[in-house]
Amino acid sequence: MSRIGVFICHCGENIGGTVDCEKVAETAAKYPGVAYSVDYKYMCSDPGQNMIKDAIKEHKLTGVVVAACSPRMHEPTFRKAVSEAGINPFLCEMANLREHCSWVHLKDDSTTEKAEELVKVLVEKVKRNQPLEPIKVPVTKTALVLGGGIAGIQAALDIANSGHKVIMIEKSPSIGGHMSQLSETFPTLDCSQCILTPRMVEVAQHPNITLYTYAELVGLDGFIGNFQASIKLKAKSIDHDICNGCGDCIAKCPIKKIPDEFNAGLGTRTAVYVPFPQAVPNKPVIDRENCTYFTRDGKCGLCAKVCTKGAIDYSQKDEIITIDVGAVVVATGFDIKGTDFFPEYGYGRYKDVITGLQFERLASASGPTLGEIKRPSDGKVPQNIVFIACAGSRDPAKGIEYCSKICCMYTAKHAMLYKHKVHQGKASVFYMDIRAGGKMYEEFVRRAIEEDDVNYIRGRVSRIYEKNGKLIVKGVDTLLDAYPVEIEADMVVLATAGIANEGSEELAQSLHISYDQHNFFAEAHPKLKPVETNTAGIMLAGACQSPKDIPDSVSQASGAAVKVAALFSKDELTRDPLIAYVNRCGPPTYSTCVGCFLCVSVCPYLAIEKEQIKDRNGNLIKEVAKINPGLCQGCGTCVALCRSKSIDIYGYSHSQVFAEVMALFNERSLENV
Amino acid sequence: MIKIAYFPGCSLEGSSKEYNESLLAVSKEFEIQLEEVHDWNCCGATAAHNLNKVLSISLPARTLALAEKQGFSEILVPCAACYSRLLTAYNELNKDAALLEKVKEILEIDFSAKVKPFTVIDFIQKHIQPKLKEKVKKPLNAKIACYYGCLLVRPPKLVEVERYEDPLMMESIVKELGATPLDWAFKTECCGAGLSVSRTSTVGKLCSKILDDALSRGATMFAVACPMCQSNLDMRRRNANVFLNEKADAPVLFITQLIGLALGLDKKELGLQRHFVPFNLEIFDKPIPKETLGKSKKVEEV
Amino acid sequence: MSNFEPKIIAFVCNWCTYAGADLAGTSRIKYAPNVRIVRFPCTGRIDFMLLLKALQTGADGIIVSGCHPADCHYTAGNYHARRRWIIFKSLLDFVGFDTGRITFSWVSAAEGAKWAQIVNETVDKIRDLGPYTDYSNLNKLGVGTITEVLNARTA
Amino acid sequence: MQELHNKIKSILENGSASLFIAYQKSREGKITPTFITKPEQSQKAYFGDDCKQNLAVYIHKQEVKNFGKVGIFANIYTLKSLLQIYAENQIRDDYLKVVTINPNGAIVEFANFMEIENYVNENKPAPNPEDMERVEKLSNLSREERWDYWLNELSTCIKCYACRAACPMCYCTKCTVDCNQPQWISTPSHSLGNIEWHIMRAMHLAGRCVECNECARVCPMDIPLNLLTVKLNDTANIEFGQQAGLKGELDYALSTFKVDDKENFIR
Repeated sequence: MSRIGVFICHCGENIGGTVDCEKVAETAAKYPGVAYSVDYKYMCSDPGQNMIKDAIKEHKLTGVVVAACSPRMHEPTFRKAVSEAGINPFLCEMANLREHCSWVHLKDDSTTEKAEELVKVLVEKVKRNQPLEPIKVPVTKTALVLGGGIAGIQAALDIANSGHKVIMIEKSPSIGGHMSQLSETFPTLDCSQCILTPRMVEVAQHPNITLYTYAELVGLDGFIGNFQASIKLKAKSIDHDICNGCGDCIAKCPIKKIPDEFNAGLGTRTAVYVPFPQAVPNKPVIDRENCTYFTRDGKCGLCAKVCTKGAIDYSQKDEIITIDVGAVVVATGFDIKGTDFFPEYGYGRYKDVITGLQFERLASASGPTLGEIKRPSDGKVPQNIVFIACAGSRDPAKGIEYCSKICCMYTAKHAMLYKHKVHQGKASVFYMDIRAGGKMYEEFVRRAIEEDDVNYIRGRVSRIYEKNGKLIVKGVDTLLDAYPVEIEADMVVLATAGIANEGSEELAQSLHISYDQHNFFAEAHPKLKPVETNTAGIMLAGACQSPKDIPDSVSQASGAAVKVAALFSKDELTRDPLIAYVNRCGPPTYSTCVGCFLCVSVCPYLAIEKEQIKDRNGNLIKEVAKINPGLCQGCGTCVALCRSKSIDIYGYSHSQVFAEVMALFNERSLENV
Repeated sequence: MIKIAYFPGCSLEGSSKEYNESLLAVSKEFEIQLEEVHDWNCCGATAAHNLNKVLSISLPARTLALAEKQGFSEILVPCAACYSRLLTAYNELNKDAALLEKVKEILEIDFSAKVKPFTVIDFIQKHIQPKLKEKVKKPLNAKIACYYGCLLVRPPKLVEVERYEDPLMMESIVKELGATPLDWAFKTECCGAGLSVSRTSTVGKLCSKILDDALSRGATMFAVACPMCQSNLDMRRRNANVFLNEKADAPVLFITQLIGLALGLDKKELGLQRHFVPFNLEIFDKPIPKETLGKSKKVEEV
Repeated sequence: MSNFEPKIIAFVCNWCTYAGADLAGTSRIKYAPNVRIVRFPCTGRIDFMLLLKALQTGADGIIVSGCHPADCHYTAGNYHARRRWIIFKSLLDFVGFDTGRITFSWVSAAEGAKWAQIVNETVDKIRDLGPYTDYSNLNKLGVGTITEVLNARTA
Repeated sequence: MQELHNKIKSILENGSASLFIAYQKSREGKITPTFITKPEQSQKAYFGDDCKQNLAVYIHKQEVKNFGKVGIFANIYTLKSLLQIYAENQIRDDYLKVVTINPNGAIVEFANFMEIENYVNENKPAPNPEDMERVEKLSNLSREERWDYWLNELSTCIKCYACRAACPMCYCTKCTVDCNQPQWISTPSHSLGNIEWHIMRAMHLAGRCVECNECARVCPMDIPLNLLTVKLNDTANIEFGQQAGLKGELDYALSTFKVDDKENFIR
């Protein structure tokens, strides 16, 4: 006989304001098998938890239903409380009265009725719960960091400095990411590369960090503490062990007109190249898509001729390596929309309409103009420059409803840098709102407006077109009673929206993590688990989760690193035992499994094996399925497939889900087991 | 002979008669019979939709319903304003079953709102363009600014034209007529149609900007596919010239008239005598300017 | 009929739709209270027999929902579920069940609004269709009363 | 016929099987299975167009398994069944000697399942046009008419489970219908339990049924049970291009998937 305790939480007004919690508790008390039922203001508070613990002892409860918020929120809390009172934590279930009931329905009898039924279902389930012991698995104390931008660098250094091994992979030939492309950083205007490059070098030299550049993740199998990462090391065509980075090959390479990714397309590079002078590693790779040797069947070969070390190796092949890791930090960064995304700004055909990232390169001392602001079309210094904030962002018509977060600040910085370099020039900024939340941020924007005399116009720009060598920017000043504004500009900078990287959807799928509708990776909880993903052991850092500035990226990276370090602080970790198993029974059947093995191919984890049942003399009696508990993740697809119901799953067993379904709408089927 | 339902609307019976004439003449050349929807009525542009939604849907819906009853599945709507109203009605009725029921009651016609409106540009692309090249007898020597105005390509959610800020459909048509399409910036700017009668000076100012941009880039004439666009650029030319340093004399032709000319049809058959800015065939004898004042050409050469 | 409130049971996976329904809650999106969610680890776990059981206990409509293709937390459970539903729906249609009462959907953890919309639309649809008694009545009638069922239908 | 007798005799004599399962014809003309253990009984075996029963069902019986190596005379549906249950890991190549008569009347003895697979694919029986027609006809009825039809048919079921016993694919040692914790299927043979049983049976056979129609033949209430599985096989074939009983390797529609499987009802 079950003795179930039901604990209804008001969650202050969150549930209590909509659901008649007292009535739910009264109704629940009448369900067969319920020995105790009570409602309380905040079940998750200390007094609330103590109520549960006391009731377990006093009423000798065999199971507990806490009807409160989503189990995704507080299930661990209450399971812990229950176990402190001496019963198995898996004998506690939660009914979701908040997210699935009080928050989505109006105050009404039907809402209370729904709450009662949700409790009833969980009471029926918990009566059939079994005490379970967590599964212990070993932890591989090596972290994989995906991406070598500032977030990845920070996470890698923090993990490495706490004494654990780190594998960092970066898809481009150098680490550094977007930060290495920036000129100066807000709100201090210190040089981006000056603060970044020491960190890059530290990564390269750290004894705990193994760096693979020009490398991509191709697959991730396994689970927390026990992942196997397959990494493709793209052929660099240069043996970096031999290469001394002299750069002779780069100087001789005849293919010189490849748009330079590092300069956001504003400059050119050669086919054998180092992305930028401070690159780490500072050794070149050959871009096979553009190299004549590869595109035209072995013609050219100049670089091999000039290399005195003999480091050029055209025969190198892509290599796939497999590495065991215990945790993953995803720090793959973001991208920005190109100017071609904007029909009203000329579909990207005006050379002097550029993106904010391109402006960074123009303003950077290491950029194509050596830091002078010159426009791309004719190299002239623009005398009248227009910045357009929210280009694409916060615009549902463009499919990008969100705020890209960094644009207000960098646009102010751009206008400021322009004014510092072109003293007599005119700078205007079209903006929707100025979002300058952050330490010294608002002050920074005010400085741009007040000290550097940047003309801030509150309004959108409807069109840019070219006329007589000028870019006519047609907009509106909404603070002047929506008066139309036309500016004849020499150059226009669009603060285009920050977007998820191309291929991030596929990456999320291969990592088995969730992503939002804009393909940014999804955190496990928007407030309380902002660095974890829904997949245990995989953390997020930086702008791959949402657009972020440098301090936010670095903070999140350190947060992710701490999560990894905490995971690595134990030799074993425990994991929920909610896994499938094939039944076993006595002779002569041994198991109802008949060994058809139709289940084998449904398991994505290859967890289903064949087991031979033999008699005492070693003669085969039958062959049946067996589920490897180390591999099973508990999806239960095999459970639903098995015709003879020989496979069951802890936590969502046949008898549990059956009872849950039968409990709904059907008073008669309730029984106390 | 292909038969297509046809809704001329008020403009094509009045101020833009030549649009009607040229459209019918060209269609005949391609063995297409345009059959006017019997008993059609006002589309409700431009005022109704600001005042009464159900009325603004019911008016064009009646024409859609009649076309359906007369056995058609789509309907050609040459006027951009009519097109916008009919397409709005089509969309609203198809996504809102309750509204459809209501409108059925008002009209006292049982229909399913499945007749889809399409423009003259769609019509040309589908039925004329595939056979156009072989039929051109007199290639047009002209630099043509194709002007779309507002409602032929917008709002993008309703009309679903690619590149709605810089459409290229008419450009591809005039290219096949042997002419050079102009790359310019004001293709979809406002001509001031709504104020055509009440505020002629505003219309003049708006049109002057359109004319100025096209002419400064070397346009010799305009192609349009909307009666209001044509009226404003043509009939209000005097008002526009007030704002221009140099008086503009480039004629404004309907795309159907241009096709007719290239096919070798008679000027009169195409209604070319009805324009305010006179059109002479000699215009095709003048050399077309190579250099343009606009910057965009140069940029592309860099 | 006017005061008929449909009873809807929803079989959802833990990772996408359950989380999507949580998001609807966090976002305070209001929807009809007729739905009761039963949580499963994955759509792959959902036994077709449970759908029959739900109809037997008197559900007027069913929602089955999980992760979008390619988004399954367990990689492929939803793909297997999809095949199972294709076959099962074909069978139910063939036997004459009112499969219009079963809504199959993909609702991701980010689609709180879609979840609310799915529930509301299902509730509206079932409200129009009325109670589903074809199947649950069999339960009440029991042995040898099939003629009563048939008579009840024709009456 | 003599050839068949000789074949069985030689199989039993040379020890390639110690039991041979075949058809026999009684004096009344009734076709029944016969289990031949002695070479001299070989002439009991009979074959004709009237031999419809699917003998593969006996392969699962413990009494048959006790004989070790077994020979079986198989018509085309029995061959398909054998191939399917071989794919499902229920029989082993070296314990079975399979014999059939090909369309030209010649005896064929199979060395292994690879040969059976080739033979079955060359002599694939066409879907029964009558069954297809009936499925089609039912599909064209209104939903209510279909429901009434099946309710009418299935309400007569007496839950004798002859359909299960006759089917070579129903080889589970414990059928879910016998499971009472939880009680998945109502026990009495009233309409609810009947429909539950037949839906479950059809689902478990979808994509596995070889369409021998034995279930419908053995049904004492003459319920056209086979139409359910014929319909689902059709669905599996149309939707996933999968057919049962044609491969020696597992090819089961519901244990595989394609990323781009198509449906039109999931929102």
